[in-house]
Amino acid sequence: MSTATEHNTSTEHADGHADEHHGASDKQYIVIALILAALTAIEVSTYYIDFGPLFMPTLFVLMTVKFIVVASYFMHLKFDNKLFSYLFYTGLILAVLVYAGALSTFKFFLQKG
Amino acid sequence: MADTAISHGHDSGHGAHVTSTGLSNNKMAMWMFLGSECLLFGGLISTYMLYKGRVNSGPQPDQIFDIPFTSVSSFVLLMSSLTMVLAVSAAQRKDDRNTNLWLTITALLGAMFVGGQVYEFTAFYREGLGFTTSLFGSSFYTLTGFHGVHVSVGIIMLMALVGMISRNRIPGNKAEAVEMVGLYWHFVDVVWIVIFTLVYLIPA
Amino acid sequence: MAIIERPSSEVAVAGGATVGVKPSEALGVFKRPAASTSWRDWIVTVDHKKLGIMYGVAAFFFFIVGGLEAVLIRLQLIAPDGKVLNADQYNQMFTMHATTMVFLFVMPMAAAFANYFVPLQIGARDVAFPRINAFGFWCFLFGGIFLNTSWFLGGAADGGWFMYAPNSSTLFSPSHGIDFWSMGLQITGIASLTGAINLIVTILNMRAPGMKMMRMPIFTWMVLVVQFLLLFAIPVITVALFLLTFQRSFDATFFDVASGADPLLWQHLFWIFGHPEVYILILPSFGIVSEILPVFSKKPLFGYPIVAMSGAAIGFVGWGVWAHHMFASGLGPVSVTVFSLATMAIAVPTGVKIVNWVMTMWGGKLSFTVPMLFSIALVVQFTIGGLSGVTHAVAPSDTQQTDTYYIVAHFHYVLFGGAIFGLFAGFYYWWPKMFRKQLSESLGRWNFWLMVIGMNMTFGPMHMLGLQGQPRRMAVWTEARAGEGFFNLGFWNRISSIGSLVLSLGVLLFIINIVYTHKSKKVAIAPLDPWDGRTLEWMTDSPPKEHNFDSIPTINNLDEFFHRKYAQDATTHEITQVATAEEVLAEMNAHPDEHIHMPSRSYWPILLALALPVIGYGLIYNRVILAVGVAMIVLTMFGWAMEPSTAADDDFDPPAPGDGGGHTKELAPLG
Amino acid sequence: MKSSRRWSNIVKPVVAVSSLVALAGCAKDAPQDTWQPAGPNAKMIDDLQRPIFYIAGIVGVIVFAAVAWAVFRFRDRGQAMPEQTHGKPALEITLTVIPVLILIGVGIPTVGTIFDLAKTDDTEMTINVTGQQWWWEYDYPAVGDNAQVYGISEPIVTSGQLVIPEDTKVLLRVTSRDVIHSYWIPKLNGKKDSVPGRVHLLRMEGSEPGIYAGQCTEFCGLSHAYMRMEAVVLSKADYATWVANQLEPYTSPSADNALALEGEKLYLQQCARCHQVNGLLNPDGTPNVAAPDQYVVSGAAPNLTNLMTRNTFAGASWDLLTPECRDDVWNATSEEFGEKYLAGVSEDCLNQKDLREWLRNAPEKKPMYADPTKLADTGGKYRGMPALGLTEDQINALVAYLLELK
Ligand code: HEA
Ligand code: HEA
Ligand code: HEC
Ligand code: CUA
Ligand SMILES: [Cu+2]
Repeated sequence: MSTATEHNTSTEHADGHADEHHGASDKQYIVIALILAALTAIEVSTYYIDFGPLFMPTLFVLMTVKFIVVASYFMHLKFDNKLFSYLFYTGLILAVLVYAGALSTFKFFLQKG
Repeated sequence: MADTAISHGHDSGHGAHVTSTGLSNNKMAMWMFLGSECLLFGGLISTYMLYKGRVNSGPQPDQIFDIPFTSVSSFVLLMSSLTMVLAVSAAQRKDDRNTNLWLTITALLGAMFVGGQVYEFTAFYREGLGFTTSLFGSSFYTLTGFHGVHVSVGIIMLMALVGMISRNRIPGNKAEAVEMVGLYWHFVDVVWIVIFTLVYLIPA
Repeated sequence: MAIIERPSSEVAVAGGATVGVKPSEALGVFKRPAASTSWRDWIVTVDHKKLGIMYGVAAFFFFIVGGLEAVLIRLQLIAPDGKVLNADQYNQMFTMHATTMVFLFVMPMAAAFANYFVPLQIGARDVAFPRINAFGFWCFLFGGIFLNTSWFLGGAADGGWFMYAPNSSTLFSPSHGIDFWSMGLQITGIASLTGAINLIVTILNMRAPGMKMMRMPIFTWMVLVVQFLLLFAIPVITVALFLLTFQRSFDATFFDVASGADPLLWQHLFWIFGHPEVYILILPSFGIVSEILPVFSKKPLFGYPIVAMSGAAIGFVGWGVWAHHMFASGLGPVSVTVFSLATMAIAVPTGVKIVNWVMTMWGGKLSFTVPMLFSIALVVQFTIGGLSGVTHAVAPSDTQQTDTYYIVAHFHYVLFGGAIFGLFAGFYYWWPKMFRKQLSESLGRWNFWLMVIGMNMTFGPMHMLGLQGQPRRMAVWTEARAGEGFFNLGFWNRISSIGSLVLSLGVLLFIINIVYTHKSKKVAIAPLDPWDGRTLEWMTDSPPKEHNFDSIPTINNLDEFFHRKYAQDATTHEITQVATAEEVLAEMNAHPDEHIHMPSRSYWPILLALALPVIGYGLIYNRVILAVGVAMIVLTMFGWAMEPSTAADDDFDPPAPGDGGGHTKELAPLG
Repeated sequence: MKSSRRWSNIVKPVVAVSSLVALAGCAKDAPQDTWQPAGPNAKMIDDLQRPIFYIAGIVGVIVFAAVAWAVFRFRDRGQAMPEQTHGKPALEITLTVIPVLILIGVGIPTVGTIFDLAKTDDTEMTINVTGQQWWWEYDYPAVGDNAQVYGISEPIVTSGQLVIPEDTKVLLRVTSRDVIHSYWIPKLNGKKDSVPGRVHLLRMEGSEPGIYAGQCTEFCGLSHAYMRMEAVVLSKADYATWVANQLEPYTSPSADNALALEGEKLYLQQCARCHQVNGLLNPDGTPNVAAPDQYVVSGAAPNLTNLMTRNTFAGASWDLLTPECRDDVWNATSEEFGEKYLAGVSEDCLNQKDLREWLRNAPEKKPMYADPTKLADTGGKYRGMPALGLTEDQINALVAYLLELK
């Protein structure tokens, strides 16, 4: 018997299959959409109002928040099996790291600063 | 892109009952495809970021972008995500009529976005930014063009879905088919969220 | 879902609602193709085993092509100022040699094994998306053919396999070769990407009951890692190839320095893909030898979880080292330092594997069959290549080595001594499973020794050539720079060229072995379990039935098959055989699953794939052809979408009487 | 059983190969040997790589020995079924930690060397190096120490051979006019790519007068194999002579050398549109400036002002010296080298054969995209030197003229 190898991994045998209807209710979706719309409005306002040194950080934070909200709620990542999140965010994080690394060799981030 | 259309929908049906993880094959495949797309768009965005300031001839980014216009079309695309999720939700309630309604609206919003992009491209072209004008031109059109093609493929998928739902031609789990297209659609939206910020709002 | 794996699946009911589809009515243009034994079945098949064999045959064909190109290279270099090829031909030759070997041989050959054996190893009946699987194969084949037609249409690509910009732009390479190259690779890339998604879903989702991740055979593990690498690496090269195609076909400016472009962009994109790619090439072979060494040592793989995790670690760290191909490109010392250290780090998980293989043999009961010989040779030869890799990782010393034959030596040791030896080990090991006959061991020994000697003769001297300063990609070398005495470049170039002929002879013997084995009446049918295997693929017929297993086994152990054959005495701890393979199989087959539906054949995969090269030719030559290609895509996608993946129940013929399957519903020819 | 003997067969060549690799450092007479540094930069690399090769060799031998022993000791001799062990964590961890330690030991000096090699603040001389399909151009700018210390009062432009003073920290500013090339003189330093649109810095320093071979090592198209170069290290005194000679004003061939005078005329008609000879005057008395037509990609050809002071041509692919004269220079002791090199190419020593072949039909000698029949492919653009359809008489005159360019 090979007990040494009987590990379980997190992807293993998630309980059965979830309820057909998962995720939020339609009303909640609308609220989320309104929040997204508001965030977009702030983003666009940076074009009209001078945010000074906060300009870039604001935009990056808003972008990230919008991204995650859409992925978590509209794309159900928050309600679905974690495996889906792992698959998707692995790709995303890998992309960010790898391309940021490549750009930094062009002194890309230094030019700016 | 060919694979997008294939991996949604039709090799579908009965997986959910029997898979080792209890998860649907189709959905897993779609998520992996989207993870992979992150590296595709990442590459295009990085190319653009590297090159946006390199303009030997023709207009600079900030001379040409029409932020109010693009904000509106970004907003349209964002709202199409809402209608899409409402379609999924209707499909999960097995409410074909509303599913189709929301899908159609989503497709229309998407078409508006693409229309806006076509208008934007022609406007830029008239202002002197051709595909070969400068590095900014090549990388801008390539990035936004790729995204536009993704949206267009999404519209085709939505319309096919509407047709197939109304004729009851979807083999297997209908809600899952809708959800699958939805995932793709939201992803395209999410990519635009990034593009809108990095390309349009942050000037060169 | 493509196949109905469990007895009780109902076609007509899904998601609780009755779906009013009668699949046979939903067909597009074509009548669903019927099963037959003729060649037509190979065109329309979606069976993972058939596709595996097709991948293998096509890939091996390309191996011969790439090998003949290599032999021409070596003939050119056998003497100074070679006259066999002119500079132009030579440049095409090494570009296509590498492209063919990497993209049209090693990758698809690994796909062949993965296709054939992963479902068997995890106890599945097919892959998750059989039609997409078929589509992937046809993309690979047509992409490869498309790429090679450039030879006859004005010359093949001539920019080297990493095709550095701006030398790849139209001005510097006016023939269409590079257009063929970039679009051909784009098409084979589709094969890899769809294959990756398909295999990952298969491995995660379609394991037999009880087959936990940590009970999966190590080959399956390595395939899983490789598919993740492909999943994330292919889009990167896709971007690069798109930029290149747009540059060449539509005058985009991405690599146009006059417009301010930075040629290093291409290098980054290529190597962000390219370095994971080299692990894509090696890990399947690592998986294969990790199967073979235990079998012929009669011991389980030493440190199974560590071998699996080190594979994953290699896959992960492999993403952070790409710029070690660019140490001389002018990155600046900080970047060079980072990538140099990251590269060294990769030696650790790789070393773990070497150690575990040696420890697997340690204390075992070794029998030196041909697959075992190839596996042991891999351990030795790969180590040489890996250690020279570490000497490149030391960035300052790499600035002396890069673009010399020392690098050529490194990567042929890891590629030939690693990837190819692993694949050959796999050929010999799994041949009886796939084709019922065991390849001749005595011919195999000749095959093996000629390849080992040939490979060391060919690539060993390249270490010296490189350290003596012979650069790579040189159509000619000159006596003036050859030096004298023992390290004379002429002498070692000659040895290397002769070695390549020995190597060819070795490969030729493999082909002879195949012909001999299958033509000679003296070679008997192989026993069911010729090697005393340990994993699931041996727990079924040879070759397996279309549905792989009459009943899906329940898995209780790593090396399940071994545990069904052997038992350990509780007191003496002695291990004895308690059942033969035949008995195990008979017991399984005694209770076959009922009502097995296999995915149905389809025309659409091949038709859709056929549209891609048409688009390629269209982009190169003529917009009308392009339009035809696009129309083909649209129509075939429509047809595909309208065709359900599994034919309806009534499309199946009743079970053929007397078919061994008993009341198992074998897939029968249908209308 | 025979198998153990078979196994020692595989180990032997492997050990042989790896020890030969190590031995390669002792080679003689290989002009591009990477293990024979002749300057501090190359020495730095060599000091780093030698121990690392030995470490790699030792690790290799240990692995091979372990495999050989396992193969010999545990072959099937009818022993009982081995115990089905799955691993020994302690052993595994040890065997993981050891490589980590080795690599840390390798990594630390590596980092140090990377930064040492990248140092530029103590530069004593700067030379611009431009790669072009398929030859190198050197431009010695008349600025800073170049002018003040080394007497380069006017820019010197040459090709093929880089000439630098002994024990001087020379900084090459490497770039390219077309595709990527790579500058590499193995005995003086590692390589550095020459990338269009970028300037890369590469240190050169030679400790002993002599001539050091190198080759372009980034694949750069058709004639990549014919893109070679040399670095010539001269003692400081000889260097001053070299500089003075390069700066000497141009004089037309003397009147008694009618052939050369005819050659000068021909040169003005045929060659001067691409090649520059500083100080050469047009028939109307204006200075001649080479200005290649729009169809020449990257638009430059080697400056021929002092052609006969270098002893190779066309991307250092052919000698300007006959074999005997060449050996005389190349094999000279470091004391005699300067004098012999500075003698340049005399009429007796001129390698007539290759030079004439070059003038007769350059693209046939060196593959170049300069064949008019293929021009359609490149939209009329060509690179390299075209075949000019010269008669033998014209070639005689041109050779006589070129011999005057010292
Ligand atoms: C199968 C493919 C494969 C594999 C597995 C590897 C593995 C490695 N490679 Fe290689 N490589 C290539 C294929 C591969 N390579 C190709 C094709 C190129 C050239 C591309 C081109 O230019 O055309 C290349 C080029 C290449 C370069 C660029 C050289 C140049 O162009 O200048 C470098 C530089 O760092 C490098 C490093 C490494 C390292 C450190 C490993 C490591 O993974 C090796 C690790 C293994 C070991 C080290 C041996 C076993 C370990 C032990 C026994 C433990 C103890 C060891 C120590 C303590 C050192 N490789
Ligand atoms: C998996 C990958 C792989 C494989 C298997 C090989 C296999 C071989 N390679 Fe290759 N090679 C590369 C990948 C590979 N190579 C890459 C990536 C490059 C870099 C290219 C670049 O710089 O862009 C390269 C470059 C390369 C060069 C350097 C070219 C240059 O820089 O100028 C050389 C030179 O000797 C060479 C030789 C060989 C030889 C002799 C074989 C042999 O092993 C081939 C043996 C196989 C056969 C010979 C086929 C068998 C044929 C028959 C059975 C038919 C009967 C035979 C006869 C009638 C002769 N290869
Ligand atoms: C259209 C341009 C062109 C014309 C006209 C031309 N050349 Fe050249 N020549 C070149 C180029 C480009 C090279 C460099 C080729 C190489 O090495 O790849 C070259 C190289 C040479 C060299 C070698 C120089 C060195 O330093 O390596 C000589 C000598 C030479 N040419 C002589 C002549 C003579 C004499 C003529 C006239 C009869 C002539 N060339 C006309 C373009 C030209
Ligand atoms: Cu220039 Cu190679
Ligand atoms: Cu690498």
